[in-house]
Amino acid sequence: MPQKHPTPLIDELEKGAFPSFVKEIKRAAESSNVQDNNYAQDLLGQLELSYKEKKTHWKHGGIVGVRGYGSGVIGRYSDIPDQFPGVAHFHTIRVNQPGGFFYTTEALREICDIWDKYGSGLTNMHGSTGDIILLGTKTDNLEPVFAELSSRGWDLGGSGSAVRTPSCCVGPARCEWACYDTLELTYQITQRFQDELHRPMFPYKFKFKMAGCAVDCIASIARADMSIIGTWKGNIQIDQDEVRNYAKNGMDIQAEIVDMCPTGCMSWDGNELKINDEDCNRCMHCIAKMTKALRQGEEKGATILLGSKAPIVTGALMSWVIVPFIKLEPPYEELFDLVERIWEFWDEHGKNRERVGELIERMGFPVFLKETGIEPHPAMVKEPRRDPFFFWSEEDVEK
Amino acid sequence: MPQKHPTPLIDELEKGAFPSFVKEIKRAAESSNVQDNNYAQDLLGQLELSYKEKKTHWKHGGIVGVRGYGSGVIGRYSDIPDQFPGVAHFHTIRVNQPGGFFYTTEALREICDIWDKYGSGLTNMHGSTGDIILLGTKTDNLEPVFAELSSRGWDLGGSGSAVRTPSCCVGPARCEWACYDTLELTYQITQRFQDELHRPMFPYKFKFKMAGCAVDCIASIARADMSIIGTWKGNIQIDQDEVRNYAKNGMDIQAEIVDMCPTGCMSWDGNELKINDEDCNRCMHCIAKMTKALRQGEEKGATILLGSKAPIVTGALMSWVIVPFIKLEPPYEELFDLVERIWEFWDEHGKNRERVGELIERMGFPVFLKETGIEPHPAMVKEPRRDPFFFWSEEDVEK
Amino acid sequence: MSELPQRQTDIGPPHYSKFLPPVIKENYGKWRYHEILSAGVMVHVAESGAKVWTVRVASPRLVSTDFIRDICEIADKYCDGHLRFTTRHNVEFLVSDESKVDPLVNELKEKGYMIGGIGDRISNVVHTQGWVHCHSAATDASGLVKVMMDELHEYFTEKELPAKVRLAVACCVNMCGAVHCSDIALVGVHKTPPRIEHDKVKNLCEIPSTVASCPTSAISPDPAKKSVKIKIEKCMYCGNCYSVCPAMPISDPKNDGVAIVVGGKVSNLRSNPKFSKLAVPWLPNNPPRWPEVVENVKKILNAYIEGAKKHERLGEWVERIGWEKFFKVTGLPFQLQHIDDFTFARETWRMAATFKW
Amino acid sequence: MSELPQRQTDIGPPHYSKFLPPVIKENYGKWRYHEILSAGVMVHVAESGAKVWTVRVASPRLVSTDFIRDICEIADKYCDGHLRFTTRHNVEFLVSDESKVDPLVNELKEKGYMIGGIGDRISNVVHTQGWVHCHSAATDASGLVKVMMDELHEYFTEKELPAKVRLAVACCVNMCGAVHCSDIALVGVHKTPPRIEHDKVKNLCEIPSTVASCPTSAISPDPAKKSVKIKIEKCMYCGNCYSVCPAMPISDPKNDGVAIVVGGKVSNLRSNPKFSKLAVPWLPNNPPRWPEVVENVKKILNAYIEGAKKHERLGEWVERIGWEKFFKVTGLPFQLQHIDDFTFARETWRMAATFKW
Ligand code: SRM
Ligand code: SRM
Ligand code: SRM
Ligand code: SRM
Ligand code: SF4
Ligand code: SF4
Ligand code: SF4
Ligand code: SF4
Ligand code: SF4
Ligand code: SF4
Ligand code: SF4
Ligand code: SF4
Repeated sequence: MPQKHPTPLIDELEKGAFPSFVKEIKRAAESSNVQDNNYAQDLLGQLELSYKEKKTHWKHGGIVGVRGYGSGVIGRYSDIPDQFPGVAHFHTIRVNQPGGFFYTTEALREICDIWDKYGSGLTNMHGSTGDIILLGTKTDNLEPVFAELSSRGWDLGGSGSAVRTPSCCVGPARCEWACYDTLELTYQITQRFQDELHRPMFPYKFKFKMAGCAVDCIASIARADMSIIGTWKGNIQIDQDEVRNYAKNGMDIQAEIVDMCPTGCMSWDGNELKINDEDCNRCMHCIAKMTKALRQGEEKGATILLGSKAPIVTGALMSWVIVPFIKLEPPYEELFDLVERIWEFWDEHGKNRERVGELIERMGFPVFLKETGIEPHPAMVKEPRRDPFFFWSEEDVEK
Repeated sequence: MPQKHPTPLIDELEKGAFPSFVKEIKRAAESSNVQDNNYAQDLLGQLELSYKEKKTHWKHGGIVGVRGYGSGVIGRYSDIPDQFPGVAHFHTIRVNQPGGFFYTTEALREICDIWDKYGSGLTNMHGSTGDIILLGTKTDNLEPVFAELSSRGWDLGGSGSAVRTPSCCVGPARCEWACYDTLELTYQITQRFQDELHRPMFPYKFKFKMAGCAVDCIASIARADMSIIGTWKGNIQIDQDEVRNYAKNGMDIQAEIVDMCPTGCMSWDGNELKINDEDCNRCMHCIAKMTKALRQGEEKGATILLGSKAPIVTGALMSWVIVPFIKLEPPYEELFDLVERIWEFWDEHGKNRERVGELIERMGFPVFLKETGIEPHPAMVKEPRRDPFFFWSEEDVEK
Repeated sequence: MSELPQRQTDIGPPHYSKFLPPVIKENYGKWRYHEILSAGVMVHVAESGAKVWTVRVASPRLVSTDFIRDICEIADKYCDGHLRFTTRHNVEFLVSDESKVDPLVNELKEKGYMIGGIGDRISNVVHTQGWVHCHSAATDASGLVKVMMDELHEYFTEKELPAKVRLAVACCVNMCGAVHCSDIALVGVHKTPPRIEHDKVKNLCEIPSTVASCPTSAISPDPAKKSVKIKIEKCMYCGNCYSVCPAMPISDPKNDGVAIVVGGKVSNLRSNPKFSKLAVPWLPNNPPRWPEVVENVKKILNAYIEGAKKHERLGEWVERIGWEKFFKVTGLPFQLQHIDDFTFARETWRMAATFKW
Repeated sequence: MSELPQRQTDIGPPHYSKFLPPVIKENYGKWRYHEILSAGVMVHVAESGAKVWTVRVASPRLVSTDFIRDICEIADKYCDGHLRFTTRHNVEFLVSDESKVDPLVNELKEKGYMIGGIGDRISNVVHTQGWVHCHSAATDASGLVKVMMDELHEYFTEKELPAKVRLAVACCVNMCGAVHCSDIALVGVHKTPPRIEHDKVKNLCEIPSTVASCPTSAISPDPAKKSVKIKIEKCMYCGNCYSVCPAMPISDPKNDGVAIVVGGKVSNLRSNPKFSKLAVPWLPNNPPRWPEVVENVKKILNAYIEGAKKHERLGEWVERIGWEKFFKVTGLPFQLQHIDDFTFARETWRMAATFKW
């Protein structure tokens, strides 16, 4: 199908070295695989208009979905459907990605085929929460897409006030630093909380992100209500020959490693690297830079952190430590139990559109700990409070 | 006069190496210089009772003062005057100390004589704002004390919602690091704002503290609404011979100086000390530790900071930079002008019992800068804001 | 629709094990170390000695099904039908046979794929929907990514940086990207308050939650109009009210624009994860190529390249030299907007007498 | 009263120049360097070569006029009738004639004065009124100073520390001392909410300002009683309502006690000025010698001495080792109270995956 609307402005974005999303939209607009090219054609037109007028032409919200689910579809309508009927409806479908974003080409082609049949032929691989985003279809096609997908083993991801699609770093699949099985845990969490994922019933969204170590390749500390970050106990294992190899191959171990260790717990005499493990905070710097020479300590597990989110309303939060160390092995009951206690607290006290981190900030971290039965631990704070104002309980007071 | 009340508990505080305040109260209770020993006698009795009962026996407040002044006296009454009539009234008088806390013995004796005649014979040398505190007299004696003091050149200090007695470090009087004349500025500020000091008319208290350099021996950054801290421009002057002398005399210049420089702008090769002055933040560490070898840069002046206070109500504040650099030479008109603009802002917007730092926090530092006509400068912040929410003015917006 | 297969619910995603390449399945959890061979190729070595080569190529993320089919074809040829995506939306080809690596690379190059993003470089840009799909967008995300990366692509394909530089773009302050913790990030911002479409408020919005949505309490009920009113001087244009109440559109083509925030990170290496901080409060929305934005991003990146030590992330460099120096070396103007008057005000004001000239 | 002299107003304090010793007047602003000769003696040398020796002695601050007369007598003998006090309430004798230094020191020692406080030592304790004069005191300040310094006096008179250690005591959270920025400080705290004397409220208190005084909004009007009421579970016992409304006494002998805060500083040397942080939330008020308090202070000081590098202030040491380590090396228990749930909560929670075991 030839281009319906002239697009002089966005055509500029076909130029330049980096792969072009405009070219991709044009491909979908022209592809013979895509059953209805009008989606992409009119998307081009409306986008060109947005570029010209410097404003969005999408209407606010609109609740659509598939039967029995409250989440997984983002309804979207053009505010000028007469001009661009192809995107009068342009809903996205969030498909729960497989752990670690691994695919067979067979599976991918299957999804493409379904999407070409019912949708725009455009996708995001992936959304920034982790879903496969199928970008743009009409209300009538939602059920068919879902039937096609789910019958082939795919399910929808989260949206709205629900558990959002959990995601993880590549972890043990292709990384030497994974301190627990991020893919398996992600799978198990997703399965365990299917109901909470598909049927929004929380005060607001709840995201899980699983990182195998403190490098945090899934940005969990910034973007997950619960961030599970692998770590270890025990001494860093040093292969001194390999250390010397790094030195030989030109690494300035003093400057690049020892001087950059945040705790100052390393020393290097030109021959031997020493680590005072008691002072190491497991930041991963030295290990990441000398992966052949250094290995994490042997007792593996994870730290659980809670609460991160974007800046709306009172500024961004990063997740903070609530459980310094937990062993993470199937069936993960200790973790699930903790999650449920946290949700109970949130359910009971959370206001509408209040993320769990905001709630804890409003109610007080100590109150949260008390009500969820988590013991206070110095790892939970960077420093103790500064002001002399704090609460006591009945049992702390002499009558 | 022999001791009126047995004091077994506080007698314990006569023991031990450190000079004893109980001994001092007893001296006043027994001194023949003191006209009325009952003050100190009954203070001993009431204090013993407080030690026994673990509670204070002073009543809340009570407004007393000298004619024409609203400040300078803290009214205080015992809550058990029948038991301790000597301290039924026990008001303190705040006498404005001389700059740098220098005295002649003549002047001190004069004050002692007056106080022995009209008061308890007890003092604090000095109060933590800086005043000479004459500790305990009755209402009827306030006017006489004031007449005696003021006729001899002494005046009262501040209390209540007024300018509080300004104070300063020893500065140029006996310190090689004073970047401006702290004593003279303190004197001039005190004189300039006599009215504001004696007649409370602000929303709350306002304290000035003058420190000659960033060592801040008067704790100005923690305890003054306006903290004036000396600093310089230009390179640190190095006497390399003296540097080598320090090394010779056992100083580990690398560890004690270079490695402790917060900006990492120093280097030492065992013979020569180098400073990259562009990166120096004038913290004073190296200069303080090597006073013979290093001298501040030649262009002297001060940084003005605003807003510190104790933790009530929402946590303590330290003063923060509002003027990165100002030359401070008589007649200090630029400074006084700034102070008045700040007070105008405070007067206009401040709530009752709201310190200027709290007000600025409530209204916004940018609003404060705009209304007082101070240009924004990166020195005012440790880091820029994190959230993407900020205000624009009419003139910033395209219509 | 008669031919539709039987729908299933609550089955969750396929188990990942179905999709792992054999070499990965066999060495799962038993990797020993890796080596970065070039900007776009690395090899991971397992305890067993087995190896897997990864070849990474850039993706615009917004891709057509035909794009996916193309990469599938390549994966079939070199990777036994396996591939993965990264957490930053690049495509990774996983090769277990060393002899296939160079041919794969060559074919990718021939077909015009951009290979790179591994190591101390700029990788793909985490970003959001923008004018392509979101009602809330103050700018376009994909466009900004494209124009930035067109300028910076050499840092993806070859040139090394002191450390990884993570870019992100969010089209509004909801920040669906990772803008709040990125080395350099763009965020679409408004500069004017929402307009109230009073006639629509009563149908579309719940008044109490609209009032509650405002972080600065600028909104109050307007009972006469059965609507709400805004105290304009309190509004900081966050748009949260619009998220809750569609009758309060905030988009304003003349004044919407792009802010640049810098110095964030999420990794724990060396220093703690950091929030991004405001570098440039507003640049004009100047599509299709936003030259002012690109220029300022380059200014910041160049200052970083010039000043940072090896392994030092952008935020670590700035913290070492000090923010006052950052404004000096980048030449960016320091404005009232840089000064926090909100949640972190106390923490960010300079409560010290020390700073650099 | 007939003999009273004519009062004057608004004259301000005497000009300092009237009180400066001649050597200081002559070398005012022209000092070149100083040397610390012993724990209590230092010499300042002027550009001109002139010297002034300072001999510092401790004072309990709460002193009788006879104490002042005593030191005046000494100053007459050795210092031509001049002396000064320090900002921490010590007495300084200023000697311009070297030959008088030793005799002065000897006489001071003979008379039982405590000489010291100069250099990397513990100097005098900034403190407040306590039960001696304040209605608000949750503990006694002078008593706490005395019992602490009795234990620590060797650090005043001789023993050196890694750096200066500044102690402070405040008898209530108004913190008239410098507690909020001290190396180790004590503050009197309450543990139970104020009691409302309803019959007195209407005479003594203004209801709106009483309500407004509460940082946690625990107080609300009680119109029936023409008084106020307190939501007990919101009260954090700060006593600010009592400052504003005398009919709300908060003192509670059984539960009032002493908190220890540590790690603050005001100097800008090396690190920025720092707030003190909570080390021990509550110890019993156990006059006359508060053994629990003294013991805990020593525990903290000893851990610091053990662990700190030369020139490192207590807060700098703790920040180097980490607060989690601080609790470990001091053996102090970490409690719910240590966790901020107020102004600085966000800043102080550990938003990082790094900490020490
Ligand atoms: C599709 C996606 C952007 C993308 O291009 O990838 C997205 C798109 C939207 N986000 Fe998001 N968010 C997406 C990931 C995020 C992330 C990143 C993450 O999950 O890692 C964040 C920041 C982390 C966080 O959760 O705070 C994020 C923070 C928000 C917020 C702010 C939430 C907050 O509490 O601050 C909103 C506003 C809201 O919830 O009303 C929001 C709302 C929205 C809405 C639903 C718009 C709205 O106001 O209703 C957007 C729909 C756009 C559209 O029309 O398609 N989105 N959103 C991402 C989801 C894809 C996926 O499922 O994989
Ligand atoms: C006498 C003195 C303590 C001492 O023993 O040295 C003192 C004593 C009182 N202070 Fe203070 N303050 C004294 C220095 C301070 C300081 C330190 C300073 O000025 O450097 C502070 C901390 C810095 C600050 O200003 O924030 C201080 C912060 C307070 C506060 C809390 C103010 C706040 O905004 O947080 C109050 C409460 C109030 O104002 O109601 C207060 C109130 C009081 C009152 C008036 C009690 C009251 O609630 O009305 C005390 C009278 C005690 C009495 O009966 O004698 N005092 N007060 C100090 C004044 C002596 C002098 O004039 O030289
Ligand atoms: C493939 C991927 C994981 C995944 O599940 O997809 C991944 C893979 C690796 N990361 Fe990562 N990281 C990946 C996203 C991240 C993220 C998340 C993000 O950017 O949103 C981060 C946090 C960034 C931040 O702090 O803002 C991240 C911060 C790191 C770091 C820390 C860099 C630093 O100095 O702070 C390392 C260690 C290093 O580079 O030495 C690292 C190291 C590695 C290693 C070497 C781990 C290993 O042994 O296999 C992998 C190859 C490195 C490379 O690409 O240079 N990876 N890495 C992600 C690739 C994204 C991409 O396409 O570029
Ligand atoms: C006399 C006095 C000023 C005055 O106007 O009275 C004073 C005098 C000197 N101070 Fe100070 N400081 C005085 C209070 C302070 C204060 C304020 C306070 O404690 O409330 C501080 C800030 C403390 C803090 O940060 O919490 C203070 C922090 C310093 C420092 C910085 C120490 C550090 O490493 O942080 C130095 C530099 C040094 O020691 O190398 C210093 C250095 C000096 C020098 C060497 C300055 C000089 O060249 O003359 C003086 C003698 C040092 C000594 O006593 O060891 N002075 N000094 C004060 C004596 C108080 C006392 O009786 O002990
Ligand atoms: S977070 Fe750690 S385990 Fe996961 S991919 Fe990154 S480096 Fe590997
Ligand atoms: S992991 Fe981090 S803290 Fe531990 S030794 Fe390595 S660099 Fe130092
Ligand atoms: S603040 Fe500076 S100038 Fe003043 S006494 Fe201390 S060191 Fe000297
Ligand atoms: S004054 Fe401070 S920052 Fe400057 S060179 Fe000396 S130690 Fe370094
Ligand atoms: S950042 Fe804002 S505009 Fe962009 S996708 Fe998210 S909600 Fe929509
Ligand atoms: S844009 Fe934000 S600040 Fe302005 S009225 Fe709406 S919610 Fe309030
Ligand atoms: S700290 Fe409290 S109790 Fe002590 S003098 Fe100040 S106001 Fe009074
Ligand atoms: S003590 Fe403090 S928190 Fe409690 S009611 Fe009074 S003002 Fe409020």
